[in-house]
Amino acid sequence: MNMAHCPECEAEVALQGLMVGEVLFCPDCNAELEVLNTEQPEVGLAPQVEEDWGE
Amino acid sequence: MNMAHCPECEAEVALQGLMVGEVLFCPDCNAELEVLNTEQPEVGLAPQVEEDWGE
Amino acid sequence: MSRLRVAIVGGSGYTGGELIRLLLFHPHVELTQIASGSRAGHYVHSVHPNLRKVTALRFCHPNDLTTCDIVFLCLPHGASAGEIERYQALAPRVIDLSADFRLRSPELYERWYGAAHRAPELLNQAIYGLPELHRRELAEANLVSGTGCMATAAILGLAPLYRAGLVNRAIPLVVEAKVGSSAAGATPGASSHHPERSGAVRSFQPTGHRHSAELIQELGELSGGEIAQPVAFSATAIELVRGILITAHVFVNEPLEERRLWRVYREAYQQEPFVRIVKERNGVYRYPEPKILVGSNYCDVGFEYDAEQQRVVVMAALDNLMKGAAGNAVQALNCMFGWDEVTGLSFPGLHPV
Amino acid sequence: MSRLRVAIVGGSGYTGGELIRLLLFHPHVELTQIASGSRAGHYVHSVHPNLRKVTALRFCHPNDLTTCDIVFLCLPHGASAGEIERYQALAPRVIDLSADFRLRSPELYERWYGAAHRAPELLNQAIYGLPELHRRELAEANLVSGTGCMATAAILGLAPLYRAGLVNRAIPLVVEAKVGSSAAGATPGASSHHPERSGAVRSFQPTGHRHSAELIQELGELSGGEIAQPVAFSATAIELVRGILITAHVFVNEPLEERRLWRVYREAYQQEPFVRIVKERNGVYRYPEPKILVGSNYCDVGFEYDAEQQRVVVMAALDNLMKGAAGNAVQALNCMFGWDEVTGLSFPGLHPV
Amino acid sequence: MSRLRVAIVGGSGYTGGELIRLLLFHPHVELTQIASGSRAGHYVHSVHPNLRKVTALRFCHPNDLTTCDIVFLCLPHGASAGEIERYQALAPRVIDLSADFRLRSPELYERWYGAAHRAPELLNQAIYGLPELHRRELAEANLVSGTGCMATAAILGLAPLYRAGLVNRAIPLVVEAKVGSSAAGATPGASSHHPERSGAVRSFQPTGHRHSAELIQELGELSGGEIAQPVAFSATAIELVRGILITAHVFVNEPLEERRLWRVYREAYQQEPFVRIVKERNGVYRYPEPKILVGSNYCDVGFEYDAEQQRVVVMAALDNLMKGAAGNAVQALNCMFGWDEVTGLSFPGLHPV
Amino acid sequence: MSRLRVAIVGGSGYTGGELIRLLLFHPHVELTQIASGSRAGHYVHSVHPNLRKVTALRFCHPNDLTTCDIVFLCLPHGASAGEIERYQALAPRVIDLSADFRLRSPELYERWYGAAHRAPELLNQAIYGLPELHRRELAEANLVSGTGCMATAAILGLAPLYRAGLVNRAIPLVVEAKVGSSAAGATPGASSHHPERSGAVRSFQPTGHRHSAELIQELGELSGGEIAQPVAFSATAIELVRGILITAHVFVNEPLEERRLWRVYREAYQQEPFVRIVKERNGVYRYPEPKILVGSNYCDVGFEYDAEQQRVVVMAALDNLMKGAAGNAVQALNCMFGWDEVTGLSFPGLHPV
Ligand SMILES: NC(=O)c1ccc[n+]([C@@H]2O[C@H](COP(=O)([O-])OP(=O)(O)OC[C@H]3O[C@@H](n4cnc5c(N)ncnc54)[C@H](OP(=O)(O)O)[C@@H]3O)[C@@H](O)[C@H]2O)c1
Ligand SMILES: NC(=O)c1ccc[n+]([C@@H]2O[C@H](COP(=O)([O-])OP(=O)(O)OC[C@H]3O[C@@H](n4cnc5c(N)ncnc54)[C@H](OP(=O)(O)O)[C@@H]3O)[C@@H](O)[C@H]2O)c1
Ligand SMILES: NC(=O)c1ccc[n+]([C@@H]2O[C@H](COP(=O)([O-])OP(=O)(O)OC[C@H]3O[C@@H](n4cnc5c(N)ncnc54)[C@H](OP(=O)(O)O)[C@@H]3O)[C@@H](O)[C@H]2O)c1
Ligand SMILES: NC(=O)c1ccc[n+]([C@@H]2O[C@H](COP(=O)([O-])OP(=O)(O)OC[C@H]3O[C@@H](n4cnc5c(N)ncnc54)[C@H](OP(=O)(O)O)[C@@H]3O)[C@@H](O)[C@H]2O)c1
Ligand SMILES: [Zn+2]
Ligand SMILES: [Zn+2]
Repeated sequence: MNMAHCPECEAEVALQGLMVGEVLFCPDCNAELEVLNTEQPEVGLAPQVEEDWGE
Repeated sequence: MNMAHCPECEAEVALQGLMVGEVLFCPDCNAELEVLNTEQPEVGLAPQVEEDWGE
Repeated sequence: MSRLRVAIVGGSGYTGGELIRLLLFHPHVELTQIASGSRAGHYVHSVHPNLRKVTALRFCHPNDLTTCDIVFLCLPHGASAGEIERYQALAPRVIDLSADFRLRSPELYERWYGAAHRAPELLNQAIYGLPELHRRELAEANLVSGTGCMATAAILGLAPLYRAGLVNRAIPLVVEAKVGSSAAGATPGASSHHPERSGAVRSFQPTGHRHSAELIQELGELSGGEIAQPVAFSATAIELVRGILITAHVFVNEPLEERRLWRVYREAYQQEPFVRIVKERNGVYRYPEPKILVGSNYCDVGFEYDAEQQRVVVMAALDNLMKGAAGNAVQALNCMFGWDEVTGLSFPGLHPV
Repeated sequence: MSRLRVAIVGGSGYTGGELIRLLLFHPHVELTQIASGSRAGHYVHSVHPNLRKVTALRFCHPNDLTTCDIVFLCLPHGASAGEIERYQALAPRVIDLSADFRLRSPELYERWYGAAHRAPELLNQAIYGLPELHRRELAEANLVSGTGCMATAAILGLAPLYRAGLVNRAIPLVVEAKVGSSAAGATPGASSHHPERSGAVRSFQPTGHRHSAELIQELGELSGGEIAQPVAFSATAIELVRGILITAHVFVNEPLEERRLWRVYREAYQQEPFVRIVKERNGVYRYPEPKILVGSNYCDVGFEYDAEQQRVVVMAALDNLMKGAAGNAVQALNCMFGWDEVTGLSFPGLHPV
Repeated sequence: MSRLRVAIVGGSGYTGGELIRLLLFHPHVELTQIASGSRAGHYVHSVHPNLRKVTALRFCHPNDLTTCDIVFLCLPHGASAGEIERYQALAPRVIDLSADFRLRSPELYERWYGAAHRAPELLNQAIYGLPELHRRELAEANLVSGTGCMATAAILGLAPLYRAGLVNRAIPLVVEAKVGSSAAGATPGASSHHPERSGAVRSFQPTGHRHSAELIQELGELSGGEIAQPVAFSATAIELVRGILITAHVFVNEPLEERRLWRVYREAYQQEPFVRIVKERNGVYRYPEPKILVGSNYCDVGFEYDAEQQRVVVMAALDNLMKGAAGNAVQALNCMFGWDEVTGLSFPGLHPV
Repeated sequence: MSRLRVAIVGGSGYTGGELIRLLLFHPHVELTQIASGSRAGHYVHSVHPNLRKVTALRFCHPNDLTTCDIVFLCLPHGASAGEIERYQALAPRVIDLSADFRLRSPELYERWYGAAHRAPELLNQAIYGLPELHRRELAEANLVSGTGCMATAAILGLAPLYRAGLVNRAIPLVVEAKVGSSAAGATPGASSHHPERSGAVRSFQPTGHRHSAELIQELGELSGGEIAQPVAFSATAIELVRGILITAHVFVNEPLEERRLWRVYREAYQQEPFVRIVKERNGVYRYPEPKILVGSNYCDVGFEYDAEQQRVVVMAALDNLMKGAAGNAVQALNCMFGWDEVTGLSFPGLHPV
């Protein structure tokens, strides 16, 4: 299984079909993730501007 | 079948188990009905105060 | 029986989201593709949070769609007709929820939508997807059109009177629609900003509302040709997310009794699984109301007669995303494939809510 | 000038509470007595919590009222007429917000209210207290009637067209009112229970609504006698506490241009302090809406013309407790005493709200 | 397998109505009797209008109930315990949604409810019917208690932290609940009159709220005995019909990372069919909200960590009539009879709504 | 006395619009300039429709502002400090409603707002414009800061307890705010789209809310230095346009009686024109609620004591655009110029609404 863990929430994230540098989302915490390694499955948080969320 | 018709909306109203003078409700228009006859199934509108319904 | 593979285009919108919800629980289909241009790659539940833990599907890009058995289009009007060839190439059956294929006449379309139709040759193949009126045609159809949410309420409310020939055609037909905010779709704007929209009672289309065209077409057909009277249709946006109530004033051409109307409506709708006659002498809910229909596929219809004026006030209520859009589309789907018409549509609505 | 001493009967209700709020800030009157049968002895702010720290007045019992300069009656219909002698004995001037003295004809009253009037001899002394139509008569009046909240909106919206003789009397007039919950007064019941009433779109009087009678009387008068067409008035209760919008469909007897309508409405209302014409081509608030009128005495009026059908859609909005009741009564009071008509009524409404 | 015959007492109320809706679609039960003292003889749909055309059942009088397999009690607190013998004689299994059998200790009951319990001998037979905590005991139970709607949200939100031993017991636990109007039941009154209740943000129980007792009991048990800290529970009624959000502030006894909390919550709820962890970095719905849960049986749980203060803010949302009452009771029923726990509870909630 | 000439910058926003409404009726000022970058040239009533027929003013561009006696800044935070020199050059007195000049310490600012302050040298000249705490300093001030809407409620609710030295500083202070949609300003977005925002109970800042900083500063000052306990402030957006309720849990350092609390609060607020103590044993409105404060400048404060836990629950309510922003700014203006503090602020709020 080509599984990495989300650095934010540790959810399992499937990497099949993705290449290093591609972007995906965490199914649990919706963090934007970047594939860092597919051999030793690893993802990092994609650089993200903190959305202003109002109020 | 022991069926009468609602005088308000003509819905079929089942009278089984009821006696003359008993009250029931029309399944379609919710009129309060009184059993008038069970041999020749017949119901009439029960005397009703018009509810004030607001606004 | 193996499940039909279904794709939804426009899945990030409101009718698309509702369709996803329904089809995920439909026993005869498998929802395999959900397209969104703006949210491709994202989980469906990131847009439709009710579906968290219900599905792990992600949006694909509309350009990445592959062939399947049936495609639902949940796009802004104009967008379906513009690419209908492409969508028809994806699947043998297409159900389009937009307004693009509702009218049978290109002239009528151009008059109400202000632009020439982009696929006029398909207009007379497309079926107006209201099962109560076109059930049989749906069984054969390859291109089915969804129905306008307010039009659906008005047509279902008025059809029995027109079919029975009771309407005085010398007098205009007035239909006033009250409608919630979800009917305007998922795109934010100044007028949908909560502090501005909340508590609104806002006339957004006092004259010339496009749903008039559907009324004119469908009621006309029931009357054997054309509806001869002016149709005055106005719509008011009120504080509500889901729901429509239409109130119509119809003058009849002979004195009646209410029982006659009961008979006319009962004949039309007694066998219909999703139309209910609501007309009670007591209680809080005496006439149709959209409140209790949230999430359900019912259209509730009621009437009251004014003997002095020979006038019938007709009321009809529904959930615009259900019987007014996605629910009705699933009902049409059931008709197309000969499945029990209520399949996947049994949620009865809530009380209180 | 010394202040007039004013009493309010029915001060624990909604129109009564609104009058208290207004009169406490009115520079020419002193509010000396506020009667309530059920709350006698209690502080006014125990019922109307907005008035805490504003007034230390307490309710008295209606039977304990003493003479003063003017009495406002804020009672259920029937209750004013039943005791009108007693109230007229308390003060030389009476303003009655109920429906008891709105109609000039006892027959008309009996037909719409289903019971003989209890003081028919007073009906032709009473003035229908709408300053825009009866300003001059108010200056002389000793018995003034408040106006129906929905009727006020409809009459102000339609009066210019009737006065100008534009209306095609062969075609019925359809008026659909949308109305908030405060219009039904302060008494709780099954249908006003929050879980049932919240989010409602409830037809509560599809035919035979009593406010029709006021329309028929007032618009008839403007048309030189009688309004010859059927008046189809229906009312729908929506999610809203304060506010009314009426939407009316009027067919005119000759082709027009919108500019003509602008002229007709401008002529009628340019000088009116509390009627505004709202008809914008841009922006969020293009037509009248009650939302921004909460607490204000405005009636906003707008229109749109359908050239093809020779039809005008008229919209009119107001706050039912203000221009639809207490605010209008204060405006009438100002007319009766020759004060500047806007005295005590300057609150402009809020945005957003 | 033949269907179990089920009776509901208190079927004219809100939790009763919701149970009817659920059980009518439950494949393993047949709803045979629905009792109401005030509406006996009336059709169920005359009170619960969503059920028109769904069931033709009528209410019977509570005194006319006959024996069956299981009885649900949906009565005001006090009414169940007072007649529990009679109800237990009707069926071998009883599920009581009121507060009467939630606390195991008669002393605790008396302290919070201000009266001696009327069937104290049954208290330690009754199971607190929250499947997430008492799933196994439910399989054996003959008397099952429903759970408090706000208590359910608070307990499910906080249980993982207490079970993991993370809570600093030297610091009070503060829980603030926001709740809709249906939580107060179907009886109208002055404070539920729509013009008064609409738009309210009303503190109705700043101190001494009875749901505290359930928290103390259940969280205490998870902590191996007793919850040692003061529990400060306050509740605010807001503009909403269905729904609860609780916000709790918990101080932890060691520095953490959010990932640790993720692990704790995931361990607790990953396998739970009706608890979802909601904590998103983007989008509109980042934390639990009751809006999208209307009609569903989910309890959504989320958290945020304040490193500086060693504080966790816990949020939990549910529909008070579903996971907070009837839905949870059906889930408990499924546990009692060994059925798939989600049977009859698959409606996922709506978006938008 | 000639009227002061006033300019508003940010007049197309919500606090700006409210200020316009208030200042148009203020007897001592003349509103001469209203700036908006996006709406320059448009009539004020095209954005704030309540002001139609009230003013014929048009927006000017911020760059076209000319000198006057006083300038109000109603800008997003950051925008005031960035151009404060320019604004101070326009008028000798500036009132800034943003968060830019609320904190006296540049370090505190940077910590909570995540960026260095752009005019740190002005921070100790600026007065925190809450008249109840800084009335005397306002009389001398040239730069006055508006106050955070939730902070205002929390500070006014809690100040008496801190000033009286009753608070147990060993226990965290928990403050939960419930807030309406207008608090987020006039810019539309995905989360303010009506179908998404309507009926929301949305945690938007569970930890780290910036208003905490104001609480810490102001309550600290009242406590002679620094507030020694953790401040746990969370905010929940609810279905409401205008209004805030805060609920705070305060543990006290000795056993009390409620009478003691009555004395403490009465002493603090009896003479205050805009703070009312609300704590009733009967009726519908027993504690502070924002509903009846819409449009008014009151902050209502109430409390309840839990003897067993030595805990006070404090509730405080206000209209975020009034006492939480524009109304409070006008009150501060009145203080600055020695006018009667209630000038222009007499609107008492509505009931029902
Ligand atoms: N809302 C109702 O109550 C209702 C009722 C009956 C019928 N309808 C009709 O149903 C249709 C959809 O309405 P809605 O309310 O669901 O609208 P919506 O919420 O605005 O959603 C429209 C969807 O279409 C996608 N889209 C936009 N332009 C597109 C294009 N050129 N090609 C492909 N996809 C495109 C958008 O997603 P991406 O940008 O992510 O691709 C969006 O998800 C409309 O035609 C409407 O008239 C709506
Ligand atoms: N609400 C509106 O929007 C509106 C608009 C225009 C006109 N109106 C008319 O104004 C009148 C008052 O309406 P409302 O909404 O204020 O009603 P409400 O809230 O129900 O108040 C009616 C008041 O009348 C008192 N009352 C009842 N019976 C009485 C009697 N026999 N003698 C003396 N007092 C009696 C009641 O107080 P106690 O029991 O404490 O005495 C109560 O305070 C009605 O006639 C209504 O049609 C209302
Ligand atoms: N509402 C919620 O969100 C919620 C959530 C969790 C738990 N609960 C609990 O569930 C129970 C029911 O709540 P609810 O909201 O459904 O209340 P409800 O709407 O007020 O209904 C209560 C029902 O009980 C019946 N009833 C009253 N007194 C009775 C008696 N002495 N014997 C038999 N029947 C009687 C009433 O009907 P008739 O008068 O027609 O007999 C009514 O149908 C309460 O104990 C409540 O605490 C409620
Ligand atoms: N809303 C509340 O309840 C509340 C309460 C207390 C304090 N506040 C504070 O008051 C301030 C204003 O809030 P609001 O709710 O009124 O905001 P808003 O509705 O968003 O309005 C902000 C206004 O500022 C203008 N603006 C934006 N950027 C600008 C710039 N760089 N230079 C000049 N003008 C600019 C905008 O108008 P144009 O684009 O047309 O120029 C807009 O009219 C904020 O700092 C807020 O924190 C708000
Ligand atoms: Zn993650
Ligand atoms: Zn009938």
